Amino acid sequence: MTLAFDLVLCAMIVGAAICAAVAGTIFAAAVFFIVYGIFVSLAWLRLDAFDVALAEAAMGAGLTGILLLRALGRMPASEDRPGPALAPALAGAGLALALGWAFLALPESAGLGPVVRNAAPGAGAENPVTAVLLAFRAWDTLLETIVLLAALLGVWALSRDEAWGLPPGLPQRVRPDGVLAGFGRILPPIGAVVGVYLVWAGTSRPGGAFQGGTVLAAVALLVSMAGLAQAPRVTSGALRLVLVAGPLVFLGMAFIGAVLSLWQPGAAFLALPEAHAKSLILGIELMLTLSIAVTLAALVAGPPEDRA
Amino acid sequence: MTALLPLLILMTSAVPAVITFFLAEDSHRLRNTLNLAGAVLKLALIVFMLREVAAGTVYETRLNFAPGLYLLLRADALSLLFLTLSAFLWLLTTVYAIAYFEKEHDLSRFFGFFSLCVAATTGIALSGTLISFFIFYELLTLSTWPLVVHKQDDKSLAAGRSYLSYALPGSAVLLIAIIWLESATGPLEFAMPHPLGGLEEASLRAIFALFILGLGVKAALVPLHGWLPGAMAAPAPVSALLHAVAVVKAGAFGIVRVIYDVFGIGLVAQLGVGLPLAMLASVTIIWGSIRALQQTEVKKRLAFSTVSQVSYIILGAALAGPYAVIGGLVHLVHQGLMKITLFFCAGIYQERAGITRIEDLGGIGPRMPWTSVAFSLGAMGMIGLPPMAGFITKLYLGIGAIEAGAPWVVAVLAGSTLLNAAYFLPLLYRIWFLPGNEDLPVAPAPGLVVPAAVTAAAALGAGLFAGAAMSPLGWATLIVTREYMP
Amino acid sequence: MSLILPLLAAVPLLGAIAAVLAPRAGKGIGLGVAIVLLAALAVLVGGLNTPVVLPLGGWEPPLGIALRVDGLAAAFLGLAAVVMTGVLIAAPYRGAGREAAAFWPLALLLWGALNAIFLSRDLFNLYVGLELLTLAAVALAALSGSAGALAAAIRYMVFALMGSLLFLLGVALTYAAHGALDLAALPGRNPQPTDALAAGLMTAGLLVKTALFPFHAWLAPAHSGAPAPASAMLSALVPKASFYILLRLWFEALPDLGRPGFLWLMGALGTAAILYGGVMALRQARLKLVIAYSTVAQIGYLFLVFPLAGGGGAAQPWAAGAWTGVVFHALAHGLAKAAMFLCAGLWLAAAGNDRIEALRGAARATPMAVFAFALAAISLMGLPPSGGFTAKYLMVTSAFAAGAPYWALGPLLGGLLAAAYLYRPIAAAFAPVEPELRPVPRGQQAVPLALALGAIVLGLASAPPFDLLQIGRPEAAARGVE
Amino acid sequence: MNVTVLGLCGALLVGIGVFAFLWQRHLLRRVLAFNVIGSGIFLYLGAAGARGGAADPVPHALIITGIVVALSASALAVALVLAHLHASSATRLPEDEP
Amino acid sequence: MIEGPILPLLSLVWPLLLGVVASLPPMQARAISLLPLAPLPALAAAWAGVRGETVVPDLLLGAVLSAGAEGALLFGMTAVLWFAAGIYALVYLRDTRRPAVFAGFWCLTFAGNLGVFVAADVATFYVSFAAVSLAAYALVVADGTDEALRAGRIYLVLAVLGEACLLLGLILGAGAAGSLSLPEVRAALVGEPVAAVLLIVAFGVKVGLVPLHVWLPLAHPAAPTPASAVLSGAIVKAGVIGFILLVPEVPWLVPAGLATAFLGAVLGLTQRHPKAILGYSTVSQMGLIVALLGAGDAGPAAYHAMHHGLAKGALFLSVGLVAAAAGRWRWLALGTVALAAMSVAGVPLTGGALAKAAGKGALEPWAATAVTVSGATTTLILGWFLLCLARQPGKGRPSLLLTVPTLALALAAIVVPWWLWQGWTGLPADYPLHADTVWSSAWPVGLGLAVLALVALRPVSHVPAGDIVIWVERTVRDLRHWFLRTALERSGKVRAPRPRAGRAGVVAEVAERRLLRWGWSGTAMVLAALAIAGTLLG
Repeated sequence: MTLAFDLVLCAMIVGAAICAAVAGTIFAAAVFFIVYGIFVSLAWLRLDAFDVALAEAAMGAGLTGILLLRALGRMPASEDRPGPALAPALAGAGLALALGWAFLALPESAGLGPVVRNAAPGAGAENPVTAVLLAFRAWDTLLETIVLLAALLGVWALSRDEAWGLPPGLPQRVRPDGVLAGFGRILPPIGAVVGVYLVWAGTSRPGGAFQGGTVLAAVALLVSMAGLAQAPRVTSGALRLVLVAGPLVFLGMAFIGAVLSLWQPGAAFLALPEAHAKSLILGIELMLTLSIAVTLAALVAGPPEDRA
Repeated sequence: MTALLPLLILMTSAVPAVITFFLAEDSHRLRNTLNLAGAVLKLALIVFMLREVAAGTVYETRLNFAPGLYLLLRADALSLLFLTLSAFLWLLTTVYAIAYFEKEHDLSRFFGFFSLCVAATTGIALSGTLISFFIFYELLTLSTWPLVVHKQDDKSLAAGRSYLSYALPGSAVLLIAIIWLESATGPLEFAMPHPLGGLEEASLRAIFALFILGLGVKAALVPLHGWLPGAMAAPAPVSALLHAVAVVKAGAFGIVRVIYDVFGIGLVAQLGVGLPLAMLASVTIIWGSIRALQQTEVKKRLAFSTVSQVSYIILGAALAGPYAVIGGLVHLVHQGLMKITLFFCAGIYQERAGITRIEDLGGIGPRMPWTSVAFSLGAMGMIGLPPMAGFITKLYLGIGAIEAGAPWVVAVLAGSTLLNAAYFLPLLYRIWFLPGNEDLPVAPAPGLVVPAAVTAAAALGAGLFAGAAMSPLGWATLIVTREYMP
Repeated sequence: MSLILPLLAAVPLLGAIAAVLAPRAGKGIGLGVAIVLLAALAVLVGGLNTPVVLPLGGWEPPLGIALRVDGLAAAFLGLAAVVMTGVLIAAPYRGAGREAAAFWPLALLLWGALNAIFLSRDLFNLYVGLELLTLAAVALAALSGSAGALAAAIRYMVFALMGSLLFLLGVALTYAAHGALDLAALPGRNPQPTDALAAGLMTAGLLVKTALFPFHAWLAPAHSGAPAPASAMLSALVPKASFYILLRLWFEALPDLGRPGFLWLMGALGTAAILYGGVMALRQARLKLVIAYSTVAQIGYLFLVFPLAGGGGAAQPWAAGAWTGVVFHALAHGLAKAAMFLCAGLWLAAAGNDRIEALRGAARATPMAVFAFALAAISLMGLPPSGGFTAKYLMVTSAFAAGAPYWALGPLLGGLLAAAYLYRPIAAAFAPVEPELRPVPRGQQAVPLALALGAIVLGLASAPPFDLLQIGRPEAAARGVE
Repeated sequence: MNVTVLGLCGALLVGIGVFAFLWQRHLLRRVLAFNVIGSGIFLYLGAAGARGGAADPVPHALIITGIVVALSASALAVALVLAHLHASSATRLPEDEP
Repeated sequence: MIEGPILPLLSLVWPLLLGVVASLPPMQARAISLLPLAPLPALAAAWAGVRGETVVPDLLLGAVLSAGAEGALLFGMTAVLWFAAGIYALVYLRDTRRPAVFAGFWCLTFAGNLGVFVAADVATFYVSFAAVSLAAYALVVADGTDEALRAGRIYLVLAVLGEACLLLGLILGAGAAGSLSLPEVRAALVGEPVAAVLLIVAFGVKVGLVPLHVWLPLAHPAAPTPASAVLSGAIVKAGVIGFILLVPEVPWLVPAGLATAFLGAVLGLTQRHPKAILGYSTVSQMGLIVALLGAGDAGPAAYHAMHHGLAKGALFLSVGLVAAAAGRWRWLALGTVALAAMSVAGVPLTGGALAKAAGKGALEPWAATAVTVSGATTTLILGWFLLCLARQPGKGRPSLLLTVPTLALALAAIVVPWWLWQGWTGLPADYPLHADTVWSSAWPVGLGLAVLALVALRPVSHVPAGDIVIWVERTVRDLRHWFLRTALERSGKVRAPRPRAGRAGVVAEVAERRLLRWGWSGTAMVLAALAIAGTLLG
């Protein structure tokens, strides 16, 4: 029975993907892309990967979709004739066939599942994914947040000189009593609760800094779109402090570990002391969530612009 | 102490070079004293070493780069021959250049590269392995380019371009040859004889051909001599240095090293590559002279005469007889002395009397007696008239040729003597016997005339007292008896 | 020693964060980071005699990520440190304007990414490092904001993202097949047919990021469009990182996977790149394009390591092997190319445009810069006494020792082509016309001169770096990949 | 069995993504195609990880990191496309103009 | 440092020193006064008899100076002749154009002239020979007139040709002998026909064998009188010693010599200028000597050369003397000229007769008669010379310094052969007095005088001096003109900077534009990935 469901699901995913790829207008492509994102989240649920499903839905479908739609709004509607199709088709088909053959030829390997599961409690987080993210492969996560920061710096650098100093994104003009303003007042509190819960639950049940951060970013975007609050200026110290708070704390803890390791054999760079690993992970996750939320919001808002 | 002497000698010209680069333009006196001091110190060290090496001691300095790539500076008899020549002439050329330039622009740059160029020549002379030879060989190309384009006018830039477009491919070919050879035999030192058994004869011949091609560019063998006449656009001290001391000699010296210290005469004979090289050298001798005959400018004619004269050295090296080798080696010094005299005088004529074309040489003799006497001595030496040094070379080469069973070489020698006479005597004839316009302003500075006179006297002395032990001929005989014909 | 690796990995990132917080003090922070890292490297190189491994967070590799420093890593870290120090000193950005606020943090992030890649032993971590590097590089390339620079940045991003995706696909396949991401664990795997596809994907991805010949189209517009300090970093360091990963992949992780056909293909593409880059550089009228295409050519040299590494080289006791020669070339090229781009930047600022004709008379106006450019050119041409020559010598020796002299053709012809296309700017600088360049302070000219002298000293004093590179050198580098 | 279906679906997605990425000239469509390839690879990796019975958390962590990285790259790409649009009023790279 | 007697070396070095002193600024004006001092050590050496071997290891390639009998004889004669000419020049060249230059070259030539006779090794011989032949050029062009320059040019070309042949010959000889000493080289040359021919050409130029004689009748008149005296008297003898020291017996030299003798005389008749006639007479006399040398008896040849040197020197000096004498003094001058002329012609009881008699001994009969007949032709040409000389105008009173050397030389020419007769010919002392010798020398003189009378009435048509050289000059000039026109100096055309990488550049440009498009590069990327995977699968 579940096989039939999987087959239908895959058909839906592939169909959406094909529509997104070859849709006539870009708007249709964007809409199909968001639908495709939702279906992929469903697929992750089928694979019991709840954290990933959350991430895919929030970031894959949500934020990327907003990005594309926001950019579409600024684009002239120019009909678009793509290039010759033969070579790309050849390349795509070849790669798909090779990967399909490889998938079937893969050997049975348990991967690192069992190893991680029995080491996770020691690392201070029951949810193995969070344990991997924040303990075993903490260096990846740290670099990941730095990547976010780099992207943001790149985006801000693309503003025009005369627009430098203004708040990120386009100034919004919205009717105070409109539907958007209404939503702007109702949804944020719910979003905030959901976001904080996600982060809190992350240590033991699916959730975590990134998923929570994305929800909070959505809340922030909604508030600024609704014109309820004015985003701080790009050059403001407070905004920048919040932006770098997560990685800064993370690196700070890492360094303390490194310094301690000089005379304490147990400690090491990026290692959280055994005793209160759980509270430290939670603290780092909260700070990370804060930074990720603000960074993602600023990323989607785009570089500061002085006029429509 | 013995390990440091070669390095010390190299430093006496390298250190002033580096310091001069950073001197301010107008600190003429400091710059001049620095360079002169370097030159004198170097000459003193060499004289000391001459005595020591004659007595048999050998100096070595070894600097390690990557394994298989190490710099070996080794002062044996042959290197001292070239070293003494370059040091002695560097001192004189520096004096000449100081007087020649007086107050011109970019002098720090000039003297910097000038000393660097001589440092490179010293390195070439002292190098004990093929790779260290190559490193200094390249350094020479790089340090002479700025000298050739010193005037920065279009002619010298074009000369610089043609110089590089010959020199760089040449050095690439040389690198291939060195590595191809060393890939079979391991690092090659000039001192120890090593059987080149690793490679079969065909590739050994190919390697020898590549060596000759690579070194032939600087030795101005016929097809590769195109850059030399163009390099006349450079100022006189540079063309004097280039032609008589550094660049051209490096090529010839390299060929001598390859034939005697890398391949060894036995192998060269066995491979049968000696004769074609001798033929190529002979063709160069004749062709150079013929082209010289056709030139209408003084310096161009001297340039082509260099092309032909350098091939005497190669001819001597290619003919394996003891007399021929001595003749070839001693011509390294003789040609240096005579040719630098001619260039000094050509420089004086050009700079102080505005004479560049041969027609304008009329009647300059009486008006610039000392320069013209030096020029005449140099020219007579070139023709090979006794008692100048040139005669000794021709005699030895001739006798060597007969011993080596190549009588046609004697015909080449005679032909080139006649051609030399044909393109030098008209010059002397104009200088001494034709009336020139008297009103031409003529102001020879002592700083220019003295070096020319000294080198002319040296050339005369080298010829007259050739029998002496410490004369170039004596030293060349020492080299041959000690190293090549034990 | 356990404090050095964290310092190397984290300090540039901390510096970037500080630069974001205090944009006005960007240069100060940058120089501070440079001093700390140079000191750390001095201590590291001084004390390094066996590779040092630091499991991050205390978790041993299959679970956690390990950082490791051996001779190769130390050399590349050193190169990055020297070039970045030079670039940070030479960068003219002041105050908190758009460009200044972005340049300093992005430059430090780029440095952090480089150090992360040179230290990391984990495939996925290398992927994240590459992504950080690419984003920082694209942002820097687009910094000037001109239409050309933006188009070049987009094209660079499209190429680079495709490269990253292919690399990620390869990593995914490797993990799926062997459940291990650590480079040290991979040689012990039991070989699977899927490894060929995984290696092919990873290699193709890295080829694009290294801008090897058929995939180099993005490099020239991006490097010439970027501001001078940025293009110095882009050209000297960024391609080296992905090549470094290739070296790790093929000489440590999967040495047994190499096949003659693959090695020959790499060598052929490398030689083609040398010739193609040289010819294109000859045709350019703008100095920065000449230098950019010179990078395309010089990168070709690096890929000769595949056909040459090992081969018969090990048979000759004194043959250092192509592996060390190629690394020497990467180091020498890094220093020389950074010096060249900084000089180009100086002249662009002084003359208003970077056409080669604008250089006429530069020898008199900016003597030190011309001298620096000439020294760098000497290293690129592979003439003694430069590092480029040592590299060329080692490579050509290996080619002959391996009984495959045709591989020596690339470096030798490359040297001549380099002489041809670098002669024009130098000759223009010596042209007799009165320079219309605005005078450039000697202080600014000192940085490129220092970097160029570095390239020359690498040749003169090539014994210490040579010995450094032997520490922890993968023995596959001597035996050859098959 | 269903894991294999999802795995092959991931492979297919990568194929479609690559086809669109190479075929499309409009820069936004290329960003979209890039995201499709990304999600395809993650699905492929996730499915491979899930083959051995209990879900293996390591791929999940990698995929989350991958998604974040893909998002930041897309954000920068979109910002670049908009800046390019503003600077040279074109939605395509100059070499792709017809 | 120097082994053996010092005098020969000193006699060579002393003139060189004088030459240097003459060129120093203070002495320049009075340089001519140094000329007579130059030969003093040489005279002393000649008087003491040049014996023994001096070796100077450091000089040239280990210079060895030792003179054979003939060398010593000619050495003495040269010293005497240069001394006389030196004194003569004191007056004659007082107001010459550039005294310092002339004196310098005069001493250099003299040193070379002496060196040739005493050299015993290849290097010294060649150095001296070059010095004597090339430095003499400056003497020839001393007057600086146009025909002097033309004569000088021709002299130089032939001298250089001679030098080159000599160098070649010496090299071949030294190579064959494996050493540098002259006797060994001469021994080795026997088996070397090529070297022998080269040496004959080299010395033939100096001696004036027929085809190579063209410079002599041009150079001698052009040179100032003392210079032409030494030129004809001593410098030409360098060729003779060269034949003696190096050239082995070559039978065909005898006819060649005789031909030169007769031709020289006949051509002499075509001249009007007394010095030109004397030049031809020298050519003819040298021909005789070469004939003697060809027959292999060096002694009589040297003996004859010594006599000819003195006599010809006197004749040339007398030309200057006659020009500077009028009235009574003129007859005295003409008297001395006649005296010298008779000796050369071989009038019985004169030195000339003795020389001829000594020579005839070794020749085959037909050659001997030819020699005697040559007496007639010599008388003829010398008679014609006297006639032309008499027509020359003369004025003023000749100073003592002019007449004494000329007279001394003339007397020496007559007396010295008598004095040396015993040592050189081995014939009985009274042999010259025998009737048949007297007769054999008398009838040719008579015949000569008879023919002279005939010629005096209808002189032979005038041929410009140097005869065939005019034709040679013209062809050389055309050749040079053609040579320069075709190979006009190809001015190093500045190559336009190479078109940028030519065809390869165009191909690369097209490829670049194609690769820039993402469609192509992207596909290439994916296909490359698959291709690499393919290569690895194998």
